[in-house]
Amino acid sequence: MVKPLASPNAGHLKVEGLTVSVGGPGPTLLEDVSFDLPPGNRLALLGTSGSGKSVTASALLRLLRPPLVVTSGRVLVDDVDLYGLDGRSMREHRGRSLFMIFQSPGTALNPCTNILTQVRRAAERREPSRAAALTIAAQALDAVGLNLRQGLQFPFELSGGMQQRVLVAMALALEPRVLLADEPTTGLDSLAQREVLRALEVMLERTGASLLFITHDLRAANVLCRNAMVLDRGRLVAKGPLSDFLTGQHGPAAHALARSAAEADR
Amino acid sequence: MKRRTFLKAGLVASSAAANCVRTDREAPKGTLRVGAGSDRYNTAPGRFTLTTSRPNAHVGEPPARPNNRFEARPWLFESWTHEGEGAYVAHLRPGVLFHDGTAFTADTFITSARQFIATRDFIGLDPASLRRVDDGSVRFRSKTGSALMVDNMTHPSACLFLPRDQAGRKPIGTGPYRMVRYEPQRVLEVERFDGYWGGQSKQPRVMYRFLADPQTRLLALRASEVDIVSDVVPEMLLSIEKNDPGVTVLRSRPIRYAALFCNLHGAPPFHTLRDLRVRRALALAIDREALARVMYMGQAVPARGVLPGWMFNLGDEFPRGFGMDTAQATRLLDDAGWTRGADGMRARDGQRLRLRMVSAFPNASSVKPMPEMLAQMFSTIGVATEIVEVEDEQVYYSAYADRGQADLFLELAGNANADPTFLLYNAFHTATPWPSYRFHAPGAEVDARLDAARHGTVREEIVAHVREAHRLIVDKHVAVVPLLSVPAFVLTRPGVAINMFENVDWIDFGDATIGA
Amino acid sequence: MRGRLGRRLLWTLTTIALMSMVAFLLVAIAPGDPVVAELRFMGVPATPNTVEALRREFDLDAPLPVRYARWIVRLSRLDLGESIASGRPVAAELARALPWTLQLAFVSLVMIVALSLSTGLAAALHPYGRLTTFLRGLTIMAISIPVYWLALAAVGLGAVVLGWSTVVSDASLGGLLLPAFILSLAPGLAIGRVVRQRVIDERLEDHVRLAVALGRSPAQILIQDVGVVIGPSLVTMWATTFGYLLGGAVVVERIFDRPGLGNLALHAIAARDYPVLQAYLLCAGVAFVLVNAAADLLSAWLDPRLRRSRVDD
Amino acid sequence: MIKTQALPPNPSLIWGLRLAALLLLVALLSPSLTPHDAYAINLDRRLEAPSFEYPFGTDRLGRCVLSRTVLGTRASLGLALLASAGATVAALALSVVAVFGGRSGDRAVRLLIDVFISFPSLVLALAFVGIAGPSAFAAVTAIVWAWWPSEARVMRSLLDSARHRNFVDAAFLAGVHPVRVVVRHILPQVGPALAVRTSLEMSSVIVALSTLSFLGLGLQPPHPEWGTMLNEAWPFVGTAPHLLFGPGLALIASVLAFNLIAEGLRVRVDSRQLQEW
Repeated sequence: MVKPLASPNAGHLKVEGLTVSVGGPGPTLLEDVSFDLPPGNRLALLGTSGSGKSVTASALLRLLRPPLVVTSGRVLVDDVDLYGLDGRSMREHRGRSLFMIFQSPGTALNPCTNILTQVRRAAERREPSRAAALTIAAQALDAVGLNLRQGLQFPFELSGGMQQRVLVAMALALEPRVLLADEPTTGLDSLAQREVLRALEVMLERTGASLLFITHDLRAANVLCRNAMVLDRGRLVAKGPLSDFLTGQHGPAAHALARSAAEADR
Repeated sequence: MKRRTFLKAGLVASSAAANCVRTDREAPKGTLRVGAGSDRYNTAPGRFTLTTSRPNAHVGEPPARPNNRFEARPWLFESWTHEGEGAYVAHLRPGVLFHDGTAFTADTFITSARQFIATRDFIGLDPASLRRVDDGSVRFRSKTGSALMVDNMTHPSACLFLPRDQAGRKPIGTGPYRMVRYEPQRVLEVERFDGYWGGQSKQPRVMYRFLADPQTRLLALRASEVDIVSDVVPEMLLSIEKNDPGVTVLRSRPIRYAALFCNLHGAPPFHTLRDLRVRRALALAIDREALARVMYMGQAVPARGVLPGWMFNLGDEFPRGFGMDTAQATRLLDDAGWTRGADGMRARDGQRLRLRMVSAFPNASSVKPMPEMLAQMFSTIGVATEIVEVEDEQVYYSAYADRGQADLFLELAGNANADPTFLLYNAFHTATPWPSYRFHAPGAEVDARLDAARHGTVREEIVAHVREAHRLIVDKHVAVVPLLSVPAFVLTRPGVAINMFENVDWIDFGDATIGA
Repeated sequence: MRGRLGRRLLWTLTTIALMSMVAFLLVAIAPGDPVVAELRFMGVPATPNTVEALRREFDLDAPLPVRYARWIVRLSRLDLGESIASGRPVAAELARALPWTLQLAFVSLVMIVALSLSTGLAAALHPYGRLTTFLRGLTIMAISIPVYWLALAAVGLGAVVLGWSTVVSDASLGGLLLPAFILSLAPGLAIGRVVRQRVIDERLEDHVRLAVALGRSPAQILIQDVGVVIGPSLVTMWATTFGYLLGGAVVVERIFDRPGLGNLALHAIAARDYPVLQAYLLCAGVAFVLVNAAADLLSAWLDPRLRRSRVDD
Repeated sequence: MIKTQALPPNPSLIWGLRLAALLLLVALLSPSLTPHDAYAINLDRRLEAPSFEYPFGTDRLGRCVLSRTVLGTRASLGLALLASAGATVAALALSVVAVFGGRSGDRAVRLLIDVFISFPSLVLALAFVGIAGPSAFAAVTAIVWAWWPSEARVMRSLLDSARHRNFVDAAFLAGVHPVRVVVRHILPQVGPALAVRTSLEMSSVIVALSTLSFLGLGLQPPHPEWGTMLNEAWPFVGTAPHLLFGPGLALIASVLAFNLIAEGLRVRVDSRQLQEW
């Protein structure tokens, strides 16, 4: 029997008028993006590639790289505006209140450290003592279906799917209040996708974190989320239950997404 | 002396800028410290030079030493007579002891001479001819029948030691100093030998520190870590100001020559100087006063020959040498058919008058910037000069000098031997053992003079032949164009006095006095 | 790992064999002749038969391949021959010079590592800050100013003006710091530039962004995420520099009066002292090869991607 | 779509190119830029401190140091560029053989590098003089001979990593001619890193050229050259420090120019910048 992790303390993510442009006066990549993710809820952020999904994810975590810069807007986690914090306190929030799983499994893990150590370092954000962190890490790996032997291996010795699940295990060990998942299933075969989604499901159950699922794959989004919003050329163009998008309402961008999801099914 | 600000010194952190003399590093009681050049001692039996040359630590002593006219004066030989055809009888100085107490007698001299003099083939001692006449006198013969063998024994490599197998490690000599310690490339330490026949030296201990880099030697002197710098290269003089408080420059009478050796027998394209008129024109185009002003802290003097007048009592009526007479030089070149082109440079049937000057023996930096000054002087009479500067002695010889691959060879050298014929024979005789000098041998007329000198028996007669050979070489054949006569230099800390001598190898630094 | 070790050993042996051939050849074709050089230095003209006798004594008259074969045979008996210029066995000359060079090499290595890491990491922490521009200016100055000057300026300032150090070297550790610093300044700063570049490139990698996303401290990230990955490649760079240092730093040894291998080599070149020069080139070469081989093995061992890989070296 | 925005301002590249252009201009026009005749010896004006008439003062023969520095630009930069370019081209050729020549090619080149890399450049230059005899051009070849192993070693590893990028494999698979692949895909990756290395080597090449005068190689007097001027200026550092100023400044300026260009190139190719910690 696996002991449930800490009590759910899901965070409330509110994004108000987020605008990102290239080097201030330059062209805008995101324009006035606002949405609300109540604690414990799951929301999908849909959009074709180039619509600004990843920029949004990076912006939420203040990981935008120059020359991209946030020109206006606020990102609130439990009513704390992340863009108002200094470096040190922002560091406190990263991981604990807001965490992100990257898309590219191959390069997202430290190539020279074994998996268990990397997950343990994530656990240490929550449990400073090394021994306790180690058990949390082992449990997290087990929760995502990875045994101890795999834990002692290095990233280059694991498949893409397994590496993605390691990231989920990190999130599990970390117990963030809000989890951002940036295209976690893209580029994986369907079997690996299912394993990753199931791992995410386990993680969300255990930690009760709220989820922002960023993808262009409606089907994968449908597995975890009920509601979704569509991003097209940097603007939110539609919000509502996921099923509507599947049936093609809500305008051209949503329709294009629905069609690509349909083709994937054939 | 302008007060050098500390910052400037710190900023430039130069040697000369730092003129605050450090006194807290005085010599440990009673040890004189001499900064010598790099350690090139050789301890192999056949080529033994430990403690004898550069620097000469006066552990061993030669049969005779040069006096202030570079004539052999008695040393371990109290007297000697040449009985003709190279046969000699010599009377040893009595009361001479080796450092381990062994007496210096005929027998010890014979065994020692066999090992330390017979192996020097330029002296030409026949080892088999060494005979004991009585306890204090010996008989020996020269292989070549030379009357000047004892004069050649004034060379440092003729120093005598007790012939024991481990001579290489700790030579036992008869000199004023006994060897204490030798650490290759770092230090040679000697202490006073109280049983010395010539009385006590002033300094109880002398330490020769081998400092390879010239600038480091100078800095060691300024930092009072050495009292004397014995190995002075011209480049060091540039870092010393006229009245520099940190360094005293001691100079001897002019002894070394800076001269241009002409290629008399060059194969094309280096055959231009076969023509005497061109050689003479070059000699007349040189402003030696200007060279003297720029070079060697202005301490050198215009030279008339390659041997100084005071040496061997040659006197002053030796070669007239050449003054500066560009008009005569121009006439000579016109006679030789080298007509001036539009740009003022001369050519003859399509061939530009262009000479290659290789600088230098012993290295380029010891004569810099004479080549550039000479090139400008030659250009005023229409002669173009290609300068090749070589620092490495082996490349100078093997790539250029030994194969006559240039028209003019710039040299800074000098005679250090009491044998009057030594320099002229080796530099200008067609049978010279040094391959590079074959190109400067005027020929039969000079050979005859030099042979006559070598076979002469009476010293005045020998010197007369040398004087005439010297005149023929310089004035008549212009085989060499003398430029400057350069003194030998020694640097000391202020207040250190030594008795200077032209050949630094024969300066007894042990007799130095350290002032207040 | 064992396969790699075996292959590496074979590779090192072939390199050393070829190196001995090249060393012998380079010295033989250099202009000038050791015997004539030695006699000329003594200022005594030598008759041809003396020159011939000495050439035979030093085995210089045989044809090149024969001389090389004899040299190798003697080498196999660890007999390096006798120096022409000093008359002492070559092995003794090298043994006397080695400690001077080793001391200087090790202390300089430590300073190079410290200098390169500190300037590299400092520049990487704030890549576009004032400190980085200052360090880059310093690097350019250090690289453009010849070592001969730096050394003389240091001796002039240190010993003559301030009196902290001495011009004449003593075997103390203190006397080692100034020359080692001068020796390590240019390579240290140059490698610092490379460290900065490698750290910045690594920080651009996704796994470092993940570490930042985890909220871990910059110090932890620098060491555990960036350092661990770029560490092995830096080891190879330091090793190569150390390999050169083992050959002896000619200029610094001359000016700081440290009779090490560099000084010995310079004398051997000036006097064309073949036995010493050949032995020096071979030993310096072997040291360089061994140091680099060790570095390759160490960095391969440090980097799990290479350690576990089956790919041939 | 996002408008293609002009490249981010690249100060190092701009200043580097400006400085290099200035140096090139000075090199090309040097005969007419010199305030005085660089060869004219004037014994009455020896070792004068910098003045309005002689901005960098005069040397030990009374010649204008500024004119000699200007005239020396063509010799020093020319020879240095020739030498480092030669070394780079030789290293590139061998690296291409190593990376594309299959296992035996790679082994042979790496063996060659390992054998020659530890030999001091002075010994290599000396042996070179033994074969070809001293000549002005010999200095450049001696530098190339002494420099190529270390250059080749770096270039081989750069080329090797560039070669194994997947878009390079893709180009090969698409049947693109190997030479085009090297030029279009591999060199742009390797270029900036090489430019940085060459710029750092520039000063040691210039200094090495002057030390080769030890063997009579390189440019001979009276033609001015920065390295030789620096060597001759050194003994005067206490009595006439201004002699160092001309050639020293010129040497540092040229190294700075190459360095800025190299840094600018690197940023231009890879303009990713870092996020905060």
